[in-house]
Amino acid sequence: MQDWISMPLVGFPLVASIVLLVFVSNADESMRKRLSDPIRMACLVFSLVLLGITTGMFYQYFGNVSWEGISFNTYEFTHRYNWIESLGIHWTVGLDALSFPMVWLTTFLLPVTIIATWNEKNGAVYFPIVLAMGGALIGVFVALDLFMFYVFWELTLIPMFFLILKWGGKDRKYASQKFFIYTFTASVVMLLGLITLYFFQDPVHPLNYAGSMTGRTFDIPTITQHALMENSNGNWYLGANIQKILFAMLMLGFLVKLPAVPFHTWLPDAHVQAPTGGSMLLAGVMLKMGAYGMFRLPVSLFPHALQYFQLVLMVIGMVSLVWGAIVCLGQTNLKKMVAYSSVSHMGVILIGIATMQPMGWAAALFMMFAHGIISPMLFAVCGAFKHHYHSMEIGAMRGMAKHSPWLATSMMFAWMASLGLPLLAGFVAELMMLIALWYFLAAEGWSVFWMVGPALVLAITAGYYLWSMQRTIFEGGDETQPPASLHGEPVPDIANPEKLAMILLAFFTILFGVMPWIALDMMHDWTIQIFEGLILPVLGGFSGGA
Amino acid sequence: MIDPALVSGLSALMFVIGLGGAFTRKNAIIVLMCIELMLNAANMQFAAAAVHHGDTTGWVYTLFAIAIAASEVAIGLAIFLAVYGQHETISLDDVDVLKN
Amino acid sequence: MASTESAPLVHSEWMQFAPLIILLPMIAFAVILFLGRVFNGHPFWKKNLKEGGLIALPVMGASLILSLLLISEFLKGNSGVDQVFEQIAWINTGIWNGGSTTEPVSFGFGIYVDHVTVMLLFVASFLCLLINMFSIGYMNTDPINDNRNHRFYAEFVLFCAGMLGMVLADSFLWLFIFWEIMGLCSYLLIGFYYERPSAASAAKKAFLTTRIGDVFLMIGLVMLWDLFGSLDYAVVFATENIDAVAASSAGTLQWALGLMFIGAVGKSAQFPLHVWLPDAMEGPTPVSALIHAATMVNAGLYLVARMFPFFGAESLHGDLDDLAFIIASVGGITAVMAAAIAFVQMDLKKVLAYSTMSQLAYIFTGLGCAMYLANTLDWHHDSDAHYIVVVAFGAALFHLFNHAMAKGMLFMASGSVIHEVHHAHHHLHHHDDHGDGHDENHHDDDFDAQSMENMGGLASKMPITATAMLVGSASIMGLPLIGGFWSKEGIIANAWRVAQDDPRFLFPAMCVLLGAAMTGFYMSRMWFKTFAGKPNNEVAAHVGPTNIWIKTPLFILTFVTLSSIIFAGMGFTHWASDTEYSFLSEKNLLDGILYEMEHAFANSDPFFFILTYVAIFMGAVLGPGLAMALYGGKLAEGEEAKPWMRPVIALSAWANKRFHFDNTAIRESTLATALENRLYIDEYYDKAMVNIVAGFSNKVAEADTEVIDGTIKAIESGSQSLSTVVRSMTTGSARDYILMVAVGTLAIFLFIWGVA
Amino acid sequence: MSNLTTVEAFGDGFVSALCPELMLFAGLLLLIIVPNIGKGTFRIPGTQIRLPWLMGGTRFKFTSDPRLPAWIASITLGGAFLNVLYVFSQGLERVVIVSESGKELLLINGFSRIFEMIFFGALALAAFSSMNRLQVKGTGSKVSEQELYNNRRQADFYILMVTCALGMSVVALAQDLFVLFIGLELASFSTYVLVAFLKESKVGVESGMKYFIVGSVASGVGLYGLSMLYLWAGSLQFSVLATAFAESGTTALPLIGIGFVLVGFGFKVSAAPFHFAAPDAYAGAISPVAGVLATASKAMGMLGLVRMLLIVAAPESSDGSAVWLGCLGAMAAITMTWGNLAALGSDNPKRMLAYSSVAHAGYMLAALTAVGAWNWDATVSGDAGAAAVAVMTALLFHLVVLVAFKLGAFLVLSILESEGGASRLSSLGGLAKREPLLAVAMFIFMISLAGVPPMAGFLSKLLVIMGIVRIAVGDMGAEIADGGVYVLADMHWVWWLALLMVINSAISVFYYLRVVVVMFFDEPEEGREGPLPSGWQVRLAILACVVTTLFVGIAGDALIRLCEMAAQSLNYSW
Repeated sequence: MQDWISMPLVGFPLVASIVLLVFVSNADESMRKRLSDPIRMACLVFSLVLLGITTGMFYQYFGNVSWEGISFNTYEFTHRYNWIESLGIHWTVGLDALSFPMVWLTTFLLPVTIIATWNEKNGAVYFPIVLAMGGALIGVFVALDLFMFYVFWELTLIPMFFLILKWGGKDRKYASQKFFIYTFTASVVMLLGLITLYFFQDPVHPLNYAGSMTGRTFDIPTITQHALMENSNGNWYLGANIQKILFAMLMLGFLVKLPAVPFHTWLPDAHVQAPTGGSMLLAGVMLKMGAYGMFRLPVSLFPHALQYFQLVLMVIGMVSLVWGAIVCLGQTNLKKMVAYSSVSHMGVILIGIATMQPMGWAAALFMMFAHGIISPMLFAVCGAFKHHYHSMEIGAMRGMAKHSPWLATSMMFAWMASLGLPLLAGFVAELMMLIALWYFLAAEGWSVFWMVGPALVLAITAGYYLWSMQRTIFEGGDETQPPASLHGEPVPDIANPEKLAMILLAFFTILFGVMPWIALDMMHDWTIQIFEGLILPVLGGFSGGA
Repeated sequence: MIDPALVSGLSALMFVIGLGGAFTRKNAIIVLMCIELMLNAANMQFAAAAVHHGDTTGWVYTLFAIAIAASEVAIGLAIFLAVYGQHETISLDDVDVLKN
Repeated sequence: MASTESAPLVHSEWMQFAPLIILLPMIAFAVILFLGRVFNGHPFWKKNLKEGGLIALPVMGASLILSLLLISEFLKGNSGVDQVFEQIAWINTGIWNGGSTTEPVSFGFGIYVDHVTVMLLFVASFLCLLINMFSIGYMNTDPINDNRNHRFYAEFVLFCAGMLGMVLADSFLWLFIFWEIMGLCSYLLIGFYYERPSAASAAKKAFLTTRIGDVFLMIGLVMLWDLFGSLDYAVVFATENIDAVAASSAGTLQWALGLMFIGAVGKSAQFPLHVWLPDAMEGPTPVSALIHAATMVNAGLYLVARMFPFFGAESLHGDLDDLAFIIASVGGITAVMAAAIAFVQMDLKKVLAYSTMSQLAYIFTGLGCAMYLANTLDWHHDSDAHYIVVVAFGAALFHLFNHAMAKGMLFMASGSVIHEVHHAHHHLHHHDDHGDGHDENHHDDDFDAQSMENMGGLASKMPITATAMLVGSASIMGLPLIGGFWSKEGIIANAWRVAQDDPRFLFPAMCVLLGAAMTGFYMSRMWFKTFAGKPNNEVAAHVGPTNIWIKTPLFILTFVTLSSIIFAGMGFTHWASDTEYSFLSEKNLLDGILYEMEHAFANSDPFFFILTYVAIFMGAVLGPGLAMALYGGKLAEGEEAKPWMRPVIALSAWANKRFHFDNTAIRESTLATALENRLYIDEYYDKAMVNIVAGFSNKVAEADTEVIDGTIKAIESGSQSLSTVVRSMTTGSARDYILMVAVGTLAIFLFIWGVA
Repeated sequence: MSNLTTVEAFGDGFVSALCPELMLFAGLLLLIIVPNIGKGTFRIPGTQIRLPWLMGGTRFKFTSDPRLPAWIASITLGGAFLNVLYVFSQGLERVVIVSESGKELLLINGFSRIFEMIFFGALALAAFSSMNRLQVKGTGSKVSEQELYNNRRQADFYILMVTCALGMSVVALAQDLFVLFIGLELASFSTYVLVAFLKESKVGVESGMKYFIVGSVASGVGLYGLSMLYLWAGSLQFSVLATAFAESGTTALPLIGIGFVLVGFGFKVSAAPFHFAAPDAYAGAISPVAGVLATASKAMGMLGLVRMLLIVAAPESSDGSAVWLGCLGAMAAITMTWGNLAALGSDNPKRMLAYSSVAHAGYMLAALTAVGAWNWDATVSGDAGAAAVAVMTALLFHLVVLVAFKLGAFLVLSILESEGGASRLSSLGGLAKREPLLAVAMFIFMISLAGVPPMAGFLSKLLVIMGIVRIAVGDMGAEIADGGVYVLADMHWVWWLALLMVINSAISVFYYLRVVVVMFFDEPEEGREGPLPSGWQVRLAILACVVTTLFVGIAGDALIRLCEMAAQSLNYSW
């Protein structure tokens, strides 16, 4: 077992980027220009190394871990170092079938992002920041210590903040601050929840890895184990009332990050203003942090509360799903539309979680993964519009397909993938969500009208996507109508790096659409594991399925 | 000899007068005097307490307090002078370049 | 039903190649797209490979051959169901059904062959090949398509893959998946001329309308899964499973099937989701021929036909007749409505589009009736009832077959007409061969090559095309002995048979009967306006014959259509749904033909005897006669039609002279204008879209920014103003500070006073 | 904990025990003498003979060097700081210094020492970075270079700094309330003058006056409170007061006395409603001095509060929680909210920092409140002594790291100030372009103040919240494990202080980020595009702050243990 392999995943990108940044920071303008090429190359190589590591992990080249059959609350590639002993804080990393796909996704999106934004201005600073972003994101997913988890959770804000602030659009000043403050506010409430949870541990029979000063631990596996023990002996871990409160406090942080209506308004602003690379990482991975956190903490620790809040979650999910889609119809800005479509898709995840069915959870996990591949492509396309046409207004141009076949094709592909065309990644998740939802409704005797939301959205999504395509790349007669923002210059097609990025994303979208089992099997296995390891022992004959 | 209780009562009166004066009067000098009044109230209290407890440290405290008061006045006047040099007034209400 | 009894698997070396039928075109898609991107404009690519046309052709040929092999194997083995190769586990997941453990769920892909499959598999692969041929002659000779044909062929083969996949798939899930792929290709091909706003919006309309149907289909599938725990035909059609479901929740099953039927309605352009089909004619003619006449629109029928086992199930006896009625009457409405709209269309392809809708409606009615019979009659034991059911179902499927062949041919023929008229127009008006400067003045004149106003008297100029048109029209009309006659009569007869024991069905029965006459009218109207009489303008006078790529498929299809009686004799009218009356099972060909003959013309049952002749009269005499009277006429002097067309033209001329009357009053009646405006249905839909959907979504978007985000902004600005208030208390006067200190002191004092 | 050794004043062991303070004395003397060494002579009366006596007159090149006093002060303070650190590393012994009459005057233990560390560290940094701070023109000063270069004036500045340090260390060590008060006054007087030091500028003197006059009123009230306590107990020894309080604590007289003393310290920690002078003072004073006010002087006030509330008015009254709990809790809530709200709209970075330090005072008061509640419910509080220690640890930790990033922020401002004013937010504009590293440093300070990981500020805030929550939750966990059922209302209400704190820190992000945005986004003011005035000392100081902030934030365990030790050394009286 090469356990150490999980360490460089976090440390390497962060250290590398900090080194590069310090190195760059006292170079003058001309020097930076000269530096930007080698640094870009270096960042690409680093990220490819990371991708190699995770892919190696998957193909059992490292540590030959089979990603199936990992029982609930056991982790591979685990590491534990003392960090702040007095508080029971350890540097604990580990992977299971829940976090591994996310980690792989991050390491996959890093090089793609770098390639897609190959010609970003001030690259000597930009690419290291992207790398740092990746490191922070990976940290969130591999952290098995509440403190470490929270630290990385907040750490992701800083690079993203600078990406938006320095490389963003016109209102980037407002958007970046809103993004930071909004998500930070939610997560500090979550922090208080975590600390309260921390101190509700039993100090009389202290757990492993407890702090010398506090007698409690931040160690997630230990806490989960303890919670499982407490939960499965009939009564609620920490008692019903406290559990509900803590569940709500944690959920707030995750729902804002997801984001779910009505906590979503930071997203459109952030997305519209963020640079392409920022949007790709933001939509691709950062939103998934919310869903990941839900599975990792509230679901794993407080199944009773999950069941208690099932209806609430279902409602929020439905509202996000429908509201996001309908708002999309009313958008005239390409990127804003795509941003709201993300809100809608995150609703799918929430519904999947709320069904409390292995199938629904697998659907949620696969949606996290699929959307993580598709949405970057969506934003890459939007970025290409911004970059080449200087305009993202739907209807500001016509017949772009004539001059930019590549861009048109990528757009068509991404749009189709996002509206859930079969044999593309998104469809599998949506199908499973529908089935799980219906099964749940039928078994629970809930009203059938819960299906109206998803049904409506299936049509609406197609509606706004086709509408936007018709009014950008199609029509236009024999002489296409390029956007006024081009000022009559010849209409360019996307550059080669962008083409490469598009092809990569498209390839994986098809791959996971045609052969979903590559990723789905491990997710399916994890959902079965958590269900049989946690939900059934704890909730036994609960009415969450039949 | 006088009953210490009376003295401390008087000191309380002085203290209240001093505190009241401190935020009613405009002129910095007079405010400073009010502050002196409060300090002296404390001194009387110390003295009274010293008598009451028959404990000499009380007198020591008084002496120290007087010294403090003296140095305070010195500093205060010096600052007021500087203020006057810059603002041509030492009326607390009119010296308000810094606000909000 | 019999076909679900697990029969011995047919194992042959050919069967394992069955997936290639789908895979080859899929690969061809990638190849053509790639080569097209690379070699675009290269002379070899353009001339010798026809921009991919000649890559697609062999591929389609191969999949036709493979399909034929598969079919022959199937017929030899003669087994009801055949799981050709083991499933690929596609989605693995799990559910918890209240037990002590979770149970795994899996969705797989496999290939499934039964009679319905075989029928449609043949139709699809055969027509794909022919139309591929045709498009080489059609697309590559029109300069507007230069350097973009590779897109056409790529999407074309992808479509074929989708169609064949849908037919071969072994589960409703994969049927849906390929169904969607077809939808995508239809979208892409309708929007082939994406630069034309009309084409772009037509494509969008097609996708959205079918998508609405698909939503219901998807929900129907989900419900079906919930009932059966699987979507594989093998599981779903298993009698014991059906019995289990029938026992517990027959009503739910009917709902599920009903929702799936809505999907079929969307795909097959039935009322009320029919609006997209006429607009779809914006696509190139081969597309209209293949997708919107011959194959994709049959997917809906295929889906409904797939439901037959439920209707036929003994345990569901009498549970699903409402649904059967709905299916039949949707068909009935559409049949009449479409035919009526076809009356007033001037656009050649639009006429054909509406006739497609109307004919598909016939098939729906036929299926509906067959379903009803299967569901209500005790056909598992009573052999007469059995025979009735089988024939009813067979008639519907046979009409599907005939219609596909005939309509494919008609579209290709119309395509060749348009093509030639187009050329003639250009030869006349812009005296340049198709070369530089062609594209510029391609659209700028308002000459409409598709309008029948610009045709007339073409019978002599393009004999093959005219013949094909004639035969095709006759087949659609149900002219005795020709093509569609055999199946159409069956459908009408079955409709009335059902109407006898369930009065509700009088409505569809009347519709189909009336429809027969209307079909007769509008089809012959189309033919006479196009081919008979004098040329309407000098463009029509200068039309020349068409090229070989176009002629060949027309030629082949003409004979297929004419020899429909032979298929009928082979037992196509009832083999398709059952083994007992299988292909050449008990009768040899001649007996079969004779049997069909006497069954058609000398029916023992007086009611059906009369009905037959009424139908024949309406479809073959009344409708065409009216059309002749209005639009018939001799050819211009010196023009000689081929001998087999002369009598028709002569007859029409006579009728025209003898019975001609002025129909302007009718043409200007409000009904006629309503029909010209497609009964205003599209307008209503557009209004709904614009006013309700768009308006609502704008309101919601507003609410999103104003209310939800507004709250956030309000909090922010509120705290700002609060901050100013707070800071204003720092007045800057030291007195106030001292006052505050005093107040604080007092507060503490009072607090302590309270404590002590 | 080593056992307590008693040392007579000026007896043996006195010097070793008070080594840092004596170093300060020495430094003070040097500061007074050395800059005045010159060719001064005096004539023997009645003769013409002039004897050189090296005092006054035209001074030597070396002694007239304007940097000399700064060096002396910095070395003195730094030496004191290092000395304290050394003592800690040696495992300090607790020494109490008594008068002949056996009165406890000064107590040296971990608790007092760690505060001395804070004082000396902050002052040393301030002095060191002021070295090239005073050389250039102060804000809007009308004086000539030469006059500013006159190192007598320099000497005054640093003398005041050292006396300030001396006073503060007395406060740290004092065991007699009056001795503490003397130290407090000594320190305050020095800060009054330091704030008003730039007497050539309107704002300078004005801020000085306001700070002085409000401060004197507060200390007047405090002194009167002292007198009342004396009247009540007959002594101001902490030990005596504590025992007396334990017997008859809840009578009006001592409580009112304590309340009044509270006012005196409340002003020092700038707790609402005694904080009003603070923003003006910070805005008017030169930035290093403002930094000292925000860190050292605040720590001094906090120290006084701790002594007063936890030693004297130890929370052992009948219901288990201290009498002053509600009072302090309310004060904490108001203070933190007030500070954050005020800072939200403030356009002057120095005022903004001032208000933010008010908010931080609120956080610390919240922690103090939690200590007051440590044994609020015997059934669930469990080993709350440890809990109280935890909160004290958090408090100390916060005070220590505050020096790093609060003072650091002020030092960054001081560079801008010496270049041409830092009283507008826009003066930070384009700092990222002008000096990237400085901007990054400021960014680190800002997010550390906001409490964003992985900075020291996050860890300190986390510790405080953890302490409060721990007190509030007590041993409910254990009880629940034994089948107990609890609801949110069963937690002590200080938990809501934690929530308020969390929300406040969310609000605070807004104005800290605004600074960052201005630095990295806006263009510099016109005429300020060029590079900033050089001066390695201040930059070195800032670097030290950055390193501390990051290091403590990432690996704070050692410091936490140090603070824990100090906190435990406090609770001998519990």
